[in-house]
Amino acid sequence: MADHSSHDPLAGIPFDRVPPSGRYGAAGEPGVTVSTTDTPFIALVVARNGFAASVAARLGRAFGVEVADRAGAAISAASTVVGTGPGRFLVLSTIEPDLEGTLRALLGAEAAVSEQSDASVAFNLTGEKVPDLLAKGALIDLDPRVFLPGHAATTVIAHIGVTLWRVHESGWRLLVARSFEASFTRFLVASGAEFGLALENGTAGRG
Amino acid sequence: MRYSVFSLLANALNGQKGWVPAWREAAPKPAYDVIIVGGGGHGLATAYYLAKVHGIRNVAVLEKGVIGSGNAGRNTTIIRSNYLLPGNEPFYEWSMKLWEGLEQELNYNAMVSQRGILNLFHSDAQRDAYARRGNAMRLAGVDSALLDKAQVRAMYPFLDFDNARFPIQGGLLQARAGTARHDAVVWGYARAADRLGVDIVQNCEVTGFIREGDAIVGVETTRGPVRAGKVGVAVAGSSSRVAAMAGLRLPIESHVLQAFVSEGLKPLVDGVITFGAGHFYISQSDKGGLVFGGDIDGYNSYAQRGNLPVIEDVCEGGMALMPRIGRLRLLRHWGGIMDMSMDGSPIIDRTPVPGLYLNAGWCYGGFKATPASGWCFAHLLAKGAPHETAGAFRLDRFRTGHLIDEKGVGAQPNLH
Amino acid sequence: MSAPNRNRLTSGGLIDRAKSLGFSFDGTSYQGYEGDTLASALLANGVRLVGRSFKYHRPRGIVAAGAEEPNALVELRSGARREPNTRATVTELYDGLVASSQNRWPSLAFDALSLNRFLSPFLGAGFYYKTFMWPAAFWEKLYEPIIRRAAGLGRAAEEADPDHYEKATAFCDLLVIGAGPAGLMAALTAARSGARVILADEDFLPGGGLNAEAGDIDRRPAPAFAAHVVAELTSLPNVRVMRRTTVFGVYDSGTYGALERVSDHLPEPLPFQPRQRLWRLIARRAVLAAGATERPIVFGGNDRPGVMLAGAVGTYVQRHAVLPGQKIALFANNDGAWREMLAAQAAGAPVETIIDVRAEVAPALVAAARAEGLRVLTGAQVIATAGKTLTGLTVATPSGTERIAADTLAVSGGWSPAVHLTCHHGGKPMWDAGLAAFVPGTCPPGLSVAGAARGIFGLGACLKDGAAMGAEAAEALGFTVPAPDVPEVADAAFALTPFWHVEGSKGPAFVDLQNDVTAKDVGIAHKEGFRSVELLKRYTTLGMATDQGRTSNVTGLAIMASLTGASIPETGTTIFRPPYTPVSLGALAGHHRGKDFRPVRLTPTHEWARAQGAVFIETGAWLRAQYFPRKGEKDWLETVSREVTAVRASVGLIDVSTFGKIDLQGADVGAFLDRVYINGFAGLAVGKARYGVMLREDGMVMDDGTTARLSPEHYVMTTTTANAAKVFQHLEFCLQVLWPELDVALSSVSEQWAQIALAGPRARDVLARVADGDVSNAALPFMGAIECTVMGGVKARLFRLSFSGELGYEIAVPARHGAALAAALMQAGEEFGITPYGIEALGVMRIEKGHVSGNELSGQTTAGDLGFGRMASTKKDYIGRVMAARPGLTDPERPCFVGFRPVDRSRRLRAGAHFLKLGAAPTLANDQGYMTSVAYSPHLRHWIGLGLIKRGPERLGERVRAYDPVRGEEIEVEICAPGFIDPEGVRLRG
Amino acid sequence: MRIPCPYCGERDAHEFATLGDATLTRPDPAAADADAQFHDYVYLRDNPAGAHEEWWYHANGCRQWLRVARDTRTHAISGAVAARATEQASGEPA
Repeated sequence: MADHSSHDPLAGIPFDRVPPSGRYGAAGEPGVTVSTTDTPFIALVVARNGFAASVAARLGRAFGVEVADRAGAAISAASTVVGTGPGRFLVLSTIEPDLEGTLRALLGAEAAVSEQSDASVAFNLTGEKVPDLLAKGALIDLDPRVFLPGHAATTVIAHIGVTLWRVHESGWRLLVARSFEASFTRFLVASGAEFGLALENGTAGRG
Repeated sequence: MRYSVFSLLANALNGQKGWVPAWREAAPKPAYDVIIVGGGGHGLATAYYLAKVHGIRNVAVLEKGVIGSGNAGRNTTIIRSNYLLPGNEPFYEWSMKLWEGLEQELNYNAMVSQRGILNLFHSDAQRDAYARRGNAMRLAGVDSALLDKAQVRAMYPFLDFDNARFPIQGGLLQARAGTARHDAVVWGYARAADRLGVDIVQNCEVTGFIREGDAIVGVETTRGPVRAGKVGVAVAGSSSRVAAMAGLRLPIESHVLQAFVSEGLKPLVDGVITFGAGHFYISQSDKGGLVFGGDIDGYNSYAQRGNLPVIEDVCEGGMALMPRIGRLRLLRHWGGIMDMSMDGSPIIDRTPVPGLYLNAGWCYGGFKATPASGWCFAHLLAKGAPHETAGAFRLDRFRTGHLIDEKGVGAQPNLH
Repeated sequence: MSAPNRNRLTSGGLIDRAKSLGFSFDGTSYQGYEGDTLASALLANGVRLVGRSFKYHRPRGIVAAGAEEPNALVELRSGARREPNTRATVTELYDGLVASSQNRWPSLAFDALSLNRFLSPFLGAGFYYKTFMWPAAFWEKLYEPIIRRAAGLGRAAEEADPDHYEKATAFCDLLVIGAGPAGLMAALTAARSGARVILADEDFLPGGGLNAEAGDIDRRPAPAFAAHVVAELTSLPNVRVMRRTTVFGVYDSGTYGALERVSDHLPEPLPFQPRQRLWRLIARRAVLAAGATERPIVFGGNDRPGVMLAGAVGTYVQRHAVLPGQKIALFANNDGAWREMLAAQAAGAPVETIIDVRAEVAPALVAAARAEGLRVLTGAQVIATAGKTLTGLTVATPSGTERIAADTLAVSGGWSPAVHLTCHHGGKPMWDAGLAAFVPGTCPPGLSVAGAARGIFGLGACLKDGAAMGAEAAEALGFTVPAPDVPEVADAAFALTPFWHVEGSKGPAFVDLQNDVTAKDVGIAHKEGFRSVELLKRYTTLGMATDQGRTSNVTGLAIMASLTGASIPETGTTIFRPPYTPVSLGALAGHHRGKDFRPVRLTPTHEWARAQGAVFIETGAWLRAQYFPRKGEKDWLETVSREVTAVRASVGLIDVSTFGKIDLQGADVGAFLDRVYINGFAGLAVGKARYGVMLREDGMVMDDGTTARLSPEHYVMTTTTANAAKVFQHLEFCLQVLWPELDVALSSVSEQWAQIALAGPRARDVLARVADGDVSNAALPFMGAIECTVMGGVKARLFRLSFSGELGYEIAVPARHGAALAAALMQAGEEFGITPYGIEALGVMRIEKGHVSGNELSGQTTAGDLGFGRMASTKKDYIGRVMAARPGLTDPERPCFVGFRPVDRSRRLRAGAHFLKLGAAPTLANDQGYMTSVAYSPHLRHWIGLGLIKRGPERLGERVRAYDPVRGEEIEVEICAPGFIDPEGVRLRG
Repeated sequence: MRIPCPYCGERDAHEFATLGDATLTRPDPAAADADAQFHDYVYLRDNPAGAHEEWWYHANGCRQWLRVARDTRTHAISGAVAARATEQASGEPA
């Protein structure tokens, strides 16, 4: 077996472990900072036949944002509503522990609600080089002049399904199925190393 | 002219002046006993065996372009008979037997090279499935061996045994399998058929069928009508299009399969290897190019080309299996149109239309079948009944449920 | 060793003489400069012999100055980084570069296999098809190994590639391919309109032909003009200039494949940089401005080192300030080559003679040449060459034959537009008789062609055409394009007389230098009927080498046309297949190699299991605990048997989170389930679960699992691990396509819930300590399903299910609590000796119990085969019902599911063994079925198996042979019912 | 190849799974000749060289089944609509 380059940022990290918090790759100011420490409450809303528009309107009123039935992220201080498919909305909240219950009460028979708080890991990416990093995985146009804050997409990166949206000018959020956390983090580290990548993950806290 | 050391010597001395055309440039006659539509390997082999085995020499092969320009010239040249199901295995073994004597039979070196095929497995379930297959091969009188990891390592030490995502556990080896030079197979059959009187008519596209009542009695072509007692169609890739001219819908979709060749290299891969944890198989041609491929692109296509995701998928498989190939280069890639049948197995049968016979549905496995396909199709055309090794390749098996589904994926052609 | 850079001009060129770079070739050290290619540096040092040819092992030198190079292929670097077949002409020189010649033994100067050239009369086109057939067995043993060793070119590295690769995607309005005069103007014009532009160029120095151009443009030297345009482009925010980036393929919907050589100009990649990067460039429009490739004239001895393309001579002189030789002659059929030589001479190159096949050449040009002291021979042809490397020529002139001393012969037979990419969608180039060249035919949608790539050969015209094509593309996309600002350059008239092959010349006349295809080989192909271009190429291998026949295809075609008497377009056309130039396999794989070949999925208890000492195993994408060995256990079988025994005796737990879990809500879920399962679900009560079997529409079993009804309109379904995605997709198809009227909403909740199976007679005792509520048999009976809390308030779902045959539960909690649940269960079960078990033990128990699993759900089995026949409802329709009734699927002779045990209980069973009747010969006709799954049952203390055998259920008690020749085994087994343990199900209902 | 998903926008085909001919209709299982009709539905295809309507499932996207109009000779895609388009509030025609 050949010795791999000493500059392999993943050298020595088992493939079945989430790479630990720390600095990876090029020294200096990190081009990308990745954090998974913020774990919001999440539920998936699926509008029943014919209720997509009504569900969007109710979600918008309840969370104080503009929600339309499209691939977008409606963002307020404490919550985000992301369209992932026609009549399908992921609702994220930092303050509603029983988000599923709240949504059931809000939407009644118009939508099916399922608890998804534990289904994914939320990666928060900030830094100037985020679009360059993501362009190494996603085949969608993430040019910051095209993919604006509030734009969202459900796509695949490095063989892993991802729902992502741009939160603000230099902030992006990605939801990745929990079982893929280690592999997805490896992709971020390998691809972000040239820019310098700072990783803070909350894995330990989630046991 | 018979090819031999002596013919080469004679021509070396006379400045290569003595060579004659390998086959005649035939023009279509008004009528034949049998017309074969399609001048690929299967069509030419059918014509050869009709003439050689059955004495039916008033035969034309009609080819819309030049012979061998379809899948016969676009495949990855593997020959093997390592099938699981009883509907398939005797047929492919018959083909292998014909390969083994082909060059002397045709007086043409098709570079049939039995350097073995090794199907790797990476899990207990895959091992069990390969054991099942290897045992089925033995029941059919075919060689097979189940190798453990150490035996695989001894054969191919450069595979990734230490850092693989899906570690190699072993492999199923068919030592008699290997490769053949695909173009030479076409030329060898063409030359041999021609010598027995078969007309090989190039640039002659079939545009319709001539009917008398229900029956088909000939074809319309770009070079005029040609009548025949029987018409055999061997146009894999275009089977649905030709069948549609006879009003038939087939259990077939056309899909693109990409193939790849690297720059020429000194010997690296001796036999054929298939990766069990991804879509990748590889061999090395006598010229030194690594010849490799993977999965079909998955969508219906007649375009003879594919797209990057499958190219990437194949190369990911290649790098996962053989990490030393990273700096080798892909020289060319291309696509062929596959007749993907609904159960992944071929059809050699009469059709509901009298006078029309069908040889189709070869999926991505047609090359290895060339000799037996020709043999069995000739048998069907000559005798009116299927050859014993091709008795399962019936068109009505989808109606009766006697499917030959090696992969167990059902009526979804892009998964076979 | 000769003086360093002895062939270097003292001034000029785009090299930095202050930056000297050391390199070695075949072990000898040399010096070059920054800005050199390996080829230019070798020439500067007087190295002319660089390789051996493919078939005849003839000595070969550098022919070209770009990607079309057929000869100068080297092994670059060494060890794990060895790169065979690397074109010296496009290899950027770096300090410390190591290269070796290839395809020679023992040395480049003396190659044993060069004997082949004396055999060459025997080795004409197709010779191998005509011999090596006797005796048959000798092919693999003798002939083929010799051919294989002699063929091939360079050697692959023997170790894993140590460098990293990656892939990336970029979008643009306009992709411009090639940064020569047309490409630069196309990019600049479009960029000024505000369009997003990507300009990709294969060279390390953008400019294309401008970098070898002697004249001025816009009052600047041509290379400075190129640099000026590049600087403007680089400064624009809407432009990405990609150097060292080759666009290699045109795929569908405006997707272009490109390779960026990030680090190939460095000894090794900089820290954290990939070696190369594969780009998918997604462009609304593209302009191909790839220029043109010069083609040689074919004549005897035309492969001698020193014979080069005229444009290459010009490039080495102008761009690299290198003299390819000290006595340069030109052999041409066109004016352009004359001007190239005159410019080279002006730059200091010792050009002495011009030989032109044309009897008449423009008097002004002849006068200009003579004025510079050149000897001009018109109506003349080179008919022979001499020297190991070139020392002299024999030229036939109207006045007789004469010998001319020359160490370099610049050859030009005209130019072929670089139409490569235009062919990638099947478009065929068209013959332009005026240019004697193929020009682009139908292009891929969105791709237009500018400049020399479409046969516009003047510099001034190329600049104009580039601007026009850039403007056209941008306007078509809706951009307002300012009037292009194109510098004026006066072009000389294009003057060329087609000429391909010096007939009757002496010595082998090579058409395809790399594959050693001669004009005589084309003649053999003609005689044998391989006359269409496709047959010609395949039979002779013309154009099949690593250069894809860039310098040979047209000439080969022309020679064939002259033999048949047909025109060139009647004979055929030259098409090219992707990639444009070869692409490394590592780049096409990118990040996805080694352990990162495919992502791994980890269960919620992965770290917990690791702490328990688990050995993990790949199951599809998942990594699962296979078993949990303890100190002193001698093998996996002992461990697994201990785990099974512990579960059956007391209690154990396993993570089963990998099952697919699908949430179904709506008024019509019951009706929907009735349509997708063979058995009835409409009557399932709230709080209960039911086992179901799903078919494909063709009647074969697709999957099985349980579905529980949590509330009147809320169900949750489990699928097998392997089929989770397939079943979800299938259900979505049913709902979106087949029955959109049904009120059913699907959500995958596979990742939300960690699920742990707790099994064994003490399972309830353990569960009671963890659950917050009542889990008694009354509260949670067999097949019960309730929502509750565990561990003091953690939301949970409890299902009383059993795969093991024991009293069993599956406990689902939100995934982040999975590991805590495992720990809590371990603590709660401590007094019962609770045992974590892996999927091996799970497999043993399900085999003991006679449940089907992946090996039985092969996609080749019907519900009837697997013993589910009576489950199938006759009161409703469901997917697969109609097709399952076909005779082939209901044949009573089909192999059916039963159990097996060895007659000699000490014998081991093997999955994959086939069944034969006792005494029956091992033939296909006697094949009765096969063993699907086996296990050692610690409960029964012998091996047991499950399998499919003809009429199985009717044959209980019969003995048959399990035939396993691939493992050299054959044993007698007895057919039995598939349930080996507690067939009445007393334990799981307890 | 890029599929114009009506919800997600243009996406590379590798995000999708494809199921072929979208012009087929599941037969009435109660019909007298249901077996013959199902045989044709499950197994027979027009398989045209040219315009083709086919099912693509946006597995790594919005999870819609799309009816895509594509030319099998050129791979040119002229449109895509959701299978359920008529069911949606937006009322796009199928």
